[in-house]
Amino acid sequence: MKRAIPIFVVLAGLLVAIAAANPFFLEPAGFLAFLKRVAPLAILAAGQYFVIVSGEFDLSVGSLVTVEVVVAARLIDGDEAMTWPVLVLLVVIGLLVGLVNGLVTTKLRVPSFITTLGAMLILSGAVFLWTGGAPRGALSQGFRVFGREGVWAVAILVLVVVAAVLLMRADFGRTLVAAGDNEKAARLSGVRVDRVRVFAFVLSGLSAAVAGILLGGFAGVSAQVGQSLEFQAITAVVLGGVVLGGGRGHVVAAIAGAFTLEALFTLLNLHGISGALEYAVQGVIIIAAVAVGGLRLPSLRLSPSKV
Amino acid sequence: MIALVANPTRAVYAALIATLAIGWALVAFDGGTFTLNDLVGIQQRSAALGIVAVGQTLAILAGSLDLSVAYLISLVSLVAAETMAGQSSNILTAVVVALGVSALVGLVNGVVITKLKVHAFIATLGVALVIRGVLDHLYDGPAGRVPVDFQQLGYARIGPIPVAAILWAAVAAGVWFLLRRTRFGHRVYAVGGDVEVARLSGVRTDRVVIAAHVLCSLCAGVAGLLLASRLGAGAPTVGTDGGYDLESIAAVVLGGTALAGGRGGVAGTVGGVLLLAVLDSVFNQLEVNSFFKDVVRGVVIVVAVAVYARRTGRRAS
Amino acid sequence: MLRMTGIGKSFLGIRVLRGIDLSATAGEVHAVVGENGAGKSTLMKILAGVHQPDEGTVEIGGQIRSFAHPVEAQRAGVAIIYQEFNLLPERSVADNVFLGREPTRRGLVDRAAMDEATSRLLDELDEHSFGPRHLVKDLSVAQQQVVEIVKALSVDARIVVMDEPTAALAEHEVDLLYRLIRRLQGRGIAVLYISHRLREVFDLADRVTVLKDGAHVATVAATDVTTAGLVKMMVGRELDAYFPPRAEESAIGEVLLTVRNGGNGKLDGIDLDLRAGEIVGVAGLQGSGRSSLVKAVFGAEPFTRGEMTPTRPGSVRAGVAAGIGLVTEDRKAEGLALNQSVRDNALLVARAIGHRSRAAVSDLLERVKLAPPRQETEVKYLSGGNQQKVVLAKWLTVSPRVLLFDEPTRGVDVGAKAAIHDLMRELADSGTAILMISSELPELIGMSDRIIVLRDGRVAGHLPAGSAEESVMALAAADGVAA
Amino acid sequence: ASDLPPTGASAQPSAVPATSAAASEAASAGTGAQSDFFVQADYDAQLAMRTQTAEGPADKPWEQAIAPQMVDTAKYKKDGPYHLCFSNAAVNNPWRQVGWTTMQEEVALHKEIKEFTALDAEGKDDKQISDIADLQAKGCDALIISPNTTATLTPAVSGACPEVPVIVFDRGVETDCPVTFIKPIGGYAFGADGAEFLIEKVPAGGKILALRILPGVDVLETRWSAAKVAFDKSQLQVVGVEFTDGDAAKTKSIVSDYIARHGKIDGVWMDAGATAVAAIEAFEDAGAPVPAFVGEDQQDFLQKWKDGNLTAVAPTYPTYQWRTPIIAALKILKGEEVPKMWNLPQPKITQDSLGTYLQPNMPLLHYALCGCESMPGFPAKWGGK
Ligand SMILES: Nc1ncnc2c1ncn2[C@@H]1O[C@H](COP(=O)(O)OP(=O)(O)OP(=O)(O)O)[C@@H](O)[C@H]1O
Ligand SMILES: Nc1ncnc2c1ncn2[C@@H]1O[C@H](COP(=O)(O)OP(=O)(O)OP(=O)(O)O)[C@@H](O)[C@H]1O
Ligand SMILES: [Mg+2]
Ligand SMILES: [Mg+2]
Repeated sequence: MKRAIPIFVVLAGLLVAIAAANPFFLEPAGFLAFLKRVAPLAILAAGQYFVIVSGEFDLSVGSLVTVEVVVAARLIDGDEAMTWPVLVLLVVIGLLVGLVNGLVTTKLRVPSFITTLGAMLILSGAVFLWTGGAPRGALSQGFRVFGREGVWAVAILVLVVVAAVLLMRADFGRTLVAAGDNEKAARLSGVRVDRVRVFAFVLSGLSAAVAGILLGGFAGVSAQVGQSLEFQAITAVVLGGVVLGGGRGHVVAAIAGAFTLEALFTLLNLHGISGALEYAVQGVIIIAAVAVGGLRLPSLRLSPSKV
Repeated sequence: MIALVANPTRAVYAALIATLAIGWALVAFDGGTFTLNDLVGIQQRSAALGIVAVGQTLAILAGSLDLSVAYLISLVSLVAAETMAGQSSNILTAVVVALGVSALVGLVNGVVITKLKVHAFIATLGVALVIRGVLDHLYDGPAGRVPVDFQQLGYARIGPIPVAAILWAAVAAGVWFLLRRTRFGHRVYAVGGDVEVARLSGVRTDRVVIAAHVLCSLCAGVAGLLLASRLGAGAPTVGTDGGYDLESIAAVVLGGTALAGGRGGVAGTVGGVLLLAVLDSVFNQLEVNSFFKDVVRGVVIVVAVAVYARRTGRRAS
Repeated sequence: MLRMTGIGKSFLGIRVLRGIDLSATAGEVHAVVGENGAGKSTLMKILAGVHQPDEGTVEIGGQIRSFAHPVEAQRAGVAIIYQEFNLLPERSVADNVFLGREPTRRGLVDRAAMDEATSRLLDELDEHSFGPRHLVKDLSVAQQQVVEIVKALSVDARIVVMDEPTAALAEHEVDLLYRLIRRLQGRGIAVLYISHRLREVFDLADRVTVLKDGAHVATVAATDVTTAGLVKMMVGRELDAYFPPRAEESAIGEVLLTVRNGGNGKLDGIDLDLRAGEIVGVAGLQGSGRSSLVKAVFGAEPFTRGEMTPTRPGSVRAGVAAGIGLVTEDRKAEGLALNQSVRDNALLVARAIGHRSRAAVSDLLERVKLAPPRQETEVKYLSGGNQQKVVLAKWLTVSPRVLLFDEPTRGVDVGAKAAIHDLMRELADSGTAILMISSELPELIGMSDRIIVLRDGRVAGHLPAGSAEESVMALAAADGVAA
Repeated sequence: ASDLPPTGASAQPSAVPATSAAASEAASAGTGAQSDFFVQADYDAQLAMRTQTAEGPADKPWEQAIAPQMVDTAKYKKDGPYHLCFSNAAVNNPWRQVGWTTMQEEVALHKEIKEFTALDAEGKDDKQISDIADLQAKGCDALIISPNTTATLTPAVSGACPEVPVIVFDRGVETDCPVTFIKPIGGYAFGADGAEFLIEKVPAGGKILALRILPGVDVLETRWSAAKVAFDKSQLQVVGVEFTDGDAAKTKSIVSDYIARHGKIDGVWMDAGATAVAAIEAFEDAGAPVPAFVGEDQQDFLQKWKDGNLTAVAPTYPTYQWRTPIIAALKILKGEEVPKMWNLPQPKITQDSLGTYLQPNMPLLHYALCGCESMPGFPAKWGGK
């Protein structure tokens, strides 16, 4: 947890800066709006954290979010009665995609970068094959409540954070981190490495389903809803000091990374660095954050040794 | 069959031939023909991706990867087209400037990864964002103009063979030679295999990684030039629309190069790119929906890597 | 030839070396000994340009040198065999030997020259079981060690550093290495030799330097000191009885594990009974299948033939659930999650199998004598001996009935070694069945209540407690003649 | 929507869509500088065309042309049956999806078309260049092209012109070698329609928020530059010009921020209507009245308009233009004259005509001006009930 302290300091600084530039931010409504906006990315970051800390990547979450929203719109097609069945289906889709990603990665030993890159192509291809190129149908009001009403989004976010922390404190979390740190040692200690990794992917899939429900609810159907979310989620996790390659980092810090990212953009916008240069600023900040975090840690080799 | 799969490079060429055969049959069944013209089209189509993928092979073999190539391609196409400004006399300057910009980006990638010790994924993603910011800031749309002379690069043929394909072949052969016969090549494999072992053995690993990135970016630069010559102008979205970042990585891995580095080579990558291009061409012939194509691509990539993993995995455990 | 003066080095603010002086003359074998973490490897890595000293100077051939990169040390004539394996498994032997120094002709790598030079060096070492074009991953551990040696020799060195070169070698290979060192000596090369096996130190060294806690204790001529004296300098106290007493006949109880006619790709016709309270030693040459045996019994490798109780072949979890534990031979690669805390590592097994009645971690760490027992420290910051104690603690949380030890004291200093030996015996006395592999015959014979000798994956024979080293070797070597 | 340039597959590592928290500094500077794309002559021509009457059958706007300059096509005359080819930029948004369906149905109407080969460039310039080359080798009798970008497809189109009669529609190219170029009146007219509506409905001094998709796309730049001209002459105060990337979530965030910051927004101008509903929702969620709105002919907007009884207008970029190239190709192959510049009428939906265009049986993302209601496959082929 010690290595997570910088991200909280940075986040606090950003929040203060935002409040200074925009006092509305301090009002309950303003802060609620911020939380509502962060919620999907924070939830995705939590899901991505499980995968990354176990030593893998999940590049498919962006497409999965799109799939969730597009499927929901087409199946609900404005019919309120369909809301709950479809919500259940979305969760099942998320879990299933995670399961397949996890099984292909662990059982077929395809590097997860490739597995989930393939999944990304397959998911976005399949869903638009099904709808003929662009979203169809419409979401119901009942479905949209979750994303539109701040309290719901915040409640779900809190639930996810609590669940993630509890999971990481449980045996599952500890063995997951150990598997990410040293797969072989974990295996030889009786850890079901494949199983915990698959579970991590399933959690990531689930987080994409939840994020999809929130995003779809927030702004309605659109083909771009999930675009590049995978990179954002990974960036958030890494900003939180979680190490790509696994074995190090805290889930709360990963979520704080998502908050930081979102706060950063809010601040950039407040100061008029919107549009073009915004990306350049982002790029520099991401590199700088990781460089500063990384320089402090000695890189210890993990290759086979004779001793 | 087992012998074929034993070596990923051989496997990808076997798959390539099989795809050609099946594609030919399917197209024939569909009432069309697969002509020499289509084969030329395949080379033409694959040239840009092929050149980027060859560069990406270097980065991946060295244990890194480059997510910034797509934006770099866009940037290079614009820099080149603007420098040329429609004048044949500016071609040489433009090529030099474009490649200079590429080399600089590669240098930044390499230095951030080695000196600042930022994971390649984040480092090159960050650099990609920076380039994107610059592009968005400076360009609103296609800009510059490529003189007709330079468009020859993208359109001319020598006999039946497009110049672009020859360019691709030359880049691939050059990098192949570099990897197989030079010290640098040996060291790329060493650094990708185990950076610490390489360092302790006296390899200046940082230099190798930086050089690999510079070469990778130069390849992207060449692809950017090629695309500028095809488009007749520079375009700020040509790199990302083509998806050259992830597609080049996919092609490299499809060609049997290990994503972790240290294993594989250019020959496999060439096969991987051709395989993707043939798939594309067959789908085009059959007028298959582009979304279906994405699904098939995704499946092909995952299945191929699973097959390689089965093979190498058995030995390791 | 070599003079290091006043060398000091800190990692993350922790002083690892202070004021170390070390010199070596042409043709000298200079041994460096000390407990785990004393700083031996760090000192050598400074010489090799891997680390840069915070203070002090390195002088070679009368010239002060400072190496910013290993390649510079190499050029100054320093060759080193690192303690950790330093080879690329996916590359050929020749590629590995000449890595970073590939010979070229007209700017291109001259493969023929590389192969030829490698062959010549292999011949010199009397090594004919593999050639320059073999991939390193296809070689055995011992063969890989030979490649390391060839790699060091291929540098035209004036100073050769060997950091525990025999840790992975069997006795007869050690003899080959001895001959080689003598030859280097003859050529006027200075050899710096690190080993925890004091016998080797006395066999080879002209002078011995002792380090303790990063400080220089003494440099003495090998003839002026006894084993006991050396040990005292290293650990700062006398170590009395080397091995704990063996088990009483009556203390040996019921059979806890049996294998009948077990076999797989490496093993054949294995019959094994492990009883409560006994320590069974497994002897054999490198590659005879000792590790394969314990891994198969544990479930990490399959038995494709035969029967086993109380566990099922090929499943680690079944083994762990049946109360079997394995202390692997490579604790960093296979035993520990280095970035996790002592506590998390100690609890790993218990958590993996959802063991409810886990012992309190602090009690366990006390029991394995981990000093200082700080639970939150990340394991990577511990010395080798302490790491090994954490591995032990990991198993003790679930109170295993059968414990398998693969080279439990490899690379562990004398002090920690004794502690581990005591603990093993204590466990046996409390009813645990122990199977132990060791390449150090004195240790194997000293600890075991009986010995099984493996040869080519088969049981070549059984020997009682206290057998002579010669009889073990006779059984282990293929033609019945000890090397 | 309209024919947005494809913003690329989700494959690109584009970063976080910044959910803008408030106006950028640029906003307070009003409408900013005029676009580089602004061409006064085209602007004048387009604004004039809005009042001209189109020639052609009154009930078939896709066959009408405004002020046509006919060209002779006798040299292309040949006997049927015909093989038509189509190089499509992409089918990656609802506008193109509706259009593409319409075009296929149009093809089905003509028995003399024995073969119709279509290649989808997936939004990639380079692929479209190859596609155009491939199609030339297929023995097409006519080649229809919907270019992905204007400047970069020009060489490929120029290369195809000598080989086969070429018909370009939607986006143009920088050569007049195609036999005909088909398009609705254009972006200036679209932009002006919306801006003029706001100027009429919003009292002087009212605050206008302008939402654009992205910079640099000609068809979108012209829309904004015409609106800019109108706003600059008006008494309205443009408090912000923001880019939404066509992303509903981002749109909604931006609008919410403006409501929070300015308390009241009196009118919203948009260069494309696909995110109009998200913008309206931002007002609903904030509990603010929905101000005067400019949208497009997508059903979800029309529905919201009717349900909320909004003050709104919907300029259109009709999808019926996807029918015209097929009709033009057949005319050309039969040797009939066609307009060199085929300007299709570009109606706007107003409160009065809302009832005729709102079709509750059609999907929410359907575009009303598809001109497809009388086609045999309607409504099922377009996803309607
Ligand atoms: N790169 C490093 N970063 C931090 N600490 C280190 C590093 N390398 C070594 N140390 C620490 O320095 C001390 C000396 O280690 P060193 O490897 O030199 O010991 P050694 O005498 O070779 O021990 P052994 O007999 O176990 O090989 C140990 O406490 C070790 O943990
Ligand atoms: N040629 C080889 N290629 C790959 N792995 C090997 C090879 N030989 C042995 N191994 C692996 O190395 C480990 C040790 O091998 P083995 O059991 O044959 O040796 P051993 O007698 O235990 O020697 P030691 O334990 O002293 O290294 C085993 O896990 C085995 O699977
Ligand atoms: Mg050491
Ligand atoms: Mg062994």
